[in-house]
Amino acid sequence: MPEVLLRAENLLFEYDDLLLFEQLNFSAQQGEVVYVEGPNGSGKTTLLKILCGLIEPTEGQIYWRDQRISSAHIDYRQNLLYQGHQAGIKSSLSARENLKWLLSLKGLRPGLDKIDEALALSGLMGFEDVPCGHLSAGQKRRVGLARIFISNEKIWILDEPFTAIDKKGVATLESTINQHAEQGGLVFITTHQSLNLTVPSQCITLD
Amino acid sequence: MWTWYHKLSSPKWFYQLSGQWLPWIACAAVLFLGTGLVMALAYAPADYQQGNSFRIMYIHVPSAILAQSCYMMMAVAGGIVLIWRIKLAEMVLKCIAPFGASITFLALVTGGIWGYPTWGTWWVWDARGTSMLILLFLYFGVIALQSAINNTSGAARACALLSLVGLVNIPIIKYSVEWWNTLHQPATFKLTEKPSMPMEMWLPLLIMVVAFYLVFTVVLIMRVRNEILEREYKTNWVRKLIDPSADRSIKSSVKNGGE
Amino acid sequence: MYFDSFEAFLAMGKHGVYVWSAYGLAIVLLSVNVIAPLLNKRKVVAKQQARLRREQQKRASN
Amino acid sequence: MYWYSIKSMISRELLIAVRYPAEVLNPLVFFLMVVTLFPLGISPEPQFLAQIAGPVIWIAALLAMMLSLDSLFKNDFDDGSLEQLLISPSPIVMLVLVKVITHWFTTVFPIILLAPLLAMMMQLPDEGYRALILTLLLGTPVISMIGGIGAALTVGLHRGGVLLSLIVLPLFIPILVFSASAIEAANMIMQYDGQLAMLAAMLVLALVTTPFATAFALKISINN
Repeated sequence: MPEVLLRAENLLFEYDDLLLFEQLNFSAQQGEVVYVEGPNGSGKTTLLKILCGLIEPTEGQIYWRDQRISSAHIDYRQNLLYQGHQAGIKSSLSARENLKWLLSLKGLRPGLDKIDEALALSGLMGFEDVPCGHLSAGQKRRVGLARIFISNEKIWILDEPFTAIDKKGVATLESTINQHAEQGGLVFITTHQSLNLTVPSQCITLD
Repeated sequence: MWTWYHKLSSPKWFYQLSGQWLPWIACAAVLFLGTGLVMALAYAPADYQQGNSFRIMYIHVPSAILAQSCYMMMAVAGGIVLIWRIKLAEMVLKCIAPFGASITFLALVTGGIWGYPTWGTWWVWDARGTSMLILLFLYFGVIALQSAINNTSGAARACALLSLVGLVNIPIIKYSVEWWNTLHQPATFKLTEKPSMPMEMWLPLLIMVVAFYLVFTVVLIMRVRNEILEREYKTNWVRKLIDPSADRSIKSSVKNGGE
Repeated sequence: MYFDSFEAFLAMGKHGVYVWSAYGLAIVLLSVNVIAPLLNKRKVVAKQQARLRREQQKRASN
Repeated sequence: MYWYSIKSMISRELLIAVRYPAEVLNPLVFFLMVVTLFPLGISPEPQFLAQIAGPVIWIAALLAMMLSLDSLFKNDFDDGSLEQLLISPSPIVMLVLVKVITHWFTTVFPIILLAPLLAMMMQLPDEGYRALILTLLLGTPVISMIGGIGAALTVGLHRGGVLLSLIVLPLFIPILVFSASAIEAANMIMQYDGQLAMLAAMLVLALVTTPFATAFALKISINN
């Protein structure tokens, strides 16, 4: 029986008078991919940020392994990889330096060869030392992908990870997501692409 | 205890109770203000040194006191917003700031008007005046921050934090300004109260202070009530309240699954 | 009553201008603070009523 | 483990400052220019300049700091690093404090280094130098830390710059008062330990309280 990693209870979110969603309940378990779907402005990004604990829901609770994420936040954050529209890439730093910093936020300290390996996997071989400001938009996104490839977190929350990524990159990320789920991870994702998944998936639809 | 506390923080309960109390408080405010004005202007004796310009004190001192306690109340409301997330406190916080700023302005201007006939200058950099000016700046900061953030409860939380930071700083600012003042100015311009004020002099002052607090309460309640109507639109009781004629049609449409 | 005559009351010694302008300003500021929410209440109620009507129409047309 | 994230934060901030020297140099040039305006605008008379030298340098440093404070969290907010920072399992309060301190070190410390030169141009009496440097060293970190709260509160707003000055400038008054009077006392060859003690007390108070307020303010801002 796979373990339930993340559970949401009666989530409600209001921005001023605007009700984005209410009565949202779901539980997501190991080895699953959860699609968050809905039209623009339906609150997909907001929901993902709520799941991260960045935004607090107006009402409702989120549980990480049966503990509220607010009370178990250190353990939860240790197991959480979030990638928003902006992946946190500084343009004055090189890909290597950016990755090193992003990983250090989790206390991770992988060797340089591991970082370079992830960068090569995301197609940035030869660009390791170039300041990210000199990279194209797609290449910049790929630095974010490299962060995903190097991850050891249980839960991935990916907001439109395929934006500005070419076919080959999509395929690589797709197989990484499959692999992550097979190894007992959990992925939340918003995307307009249809993915070829080999693992069970569920769908949260916002309207 | 807890039910009382929850009731108190509910906008509906506040709206109903304040609706009952408002006329009485307003009456008391008018009564006190009227009596205070008559006593201050007509019955209090003139000061033997300053003459009749002394009567400005009956405006200046109450507004200066109220200006400071308004900031305190704002910061207390801010604390409640940040700790308990009570919507009513968010509204109170938002509604106090403009009144506080205007009363601080009043204290500053009446201070100037009082100063001119007494010392021959509209403005001196004395400790009290300067502190009051800085207090006005602090109010401006809160109001500017409030108006710059679109999200209502986000704005309230940001202002709550700012007013708490301001509250911590006010004693330090006051102390530093007083200290600065003793360095730069001989004590000639000091605005000290006479130690022995006769009863005819301090009674009107007391009445005026109470009157100012009452006016503040009336204004605050009215503003918060408007704010409730604005923000609690989604609740049924507000809908009924603003449109009693439509009462039945809402109910029936809800019953018929109109939503 | 401190003053002998109404003229003396208006003159306030030599300080009439100052005293009356200070009190005048106080009254004006306080009344503005009282009147503003009164006017605002009408505006808010009108706005919310319009909103309610809009929603009702929408519901009726559905 | 968390020690490593803090260390990494420091080296990252320093690296960014090195890569973007404009962020460091612009406030410095601004500082120089503002001080220059005073002799030109008021009077180049040495006696007079000597009297206002301390406060003028202090106010110019304050304004130069306001310029750079605006960008304290703004870049991180724009490129998403702030979100990553706020969901880090490392103590966020510490990370924020580290960020403010490195920002002070990269943008304000050069200003303090330049101050003696400007003091010389402003004819500050020899006795005043020590007081000027000491008050700057004790006072400017407090300004950075209080300003950090303001920068955090205004980080997502479009008109952030002016608003930031509006909400935090009044809070800097005590620091300015004590610093200016310490320099004045030094010029007159009087004791100024009291003023320094006040500044030090404010520094300690700011050090223990403001990081929490700043981290909290960042959470509020990211919710908007």
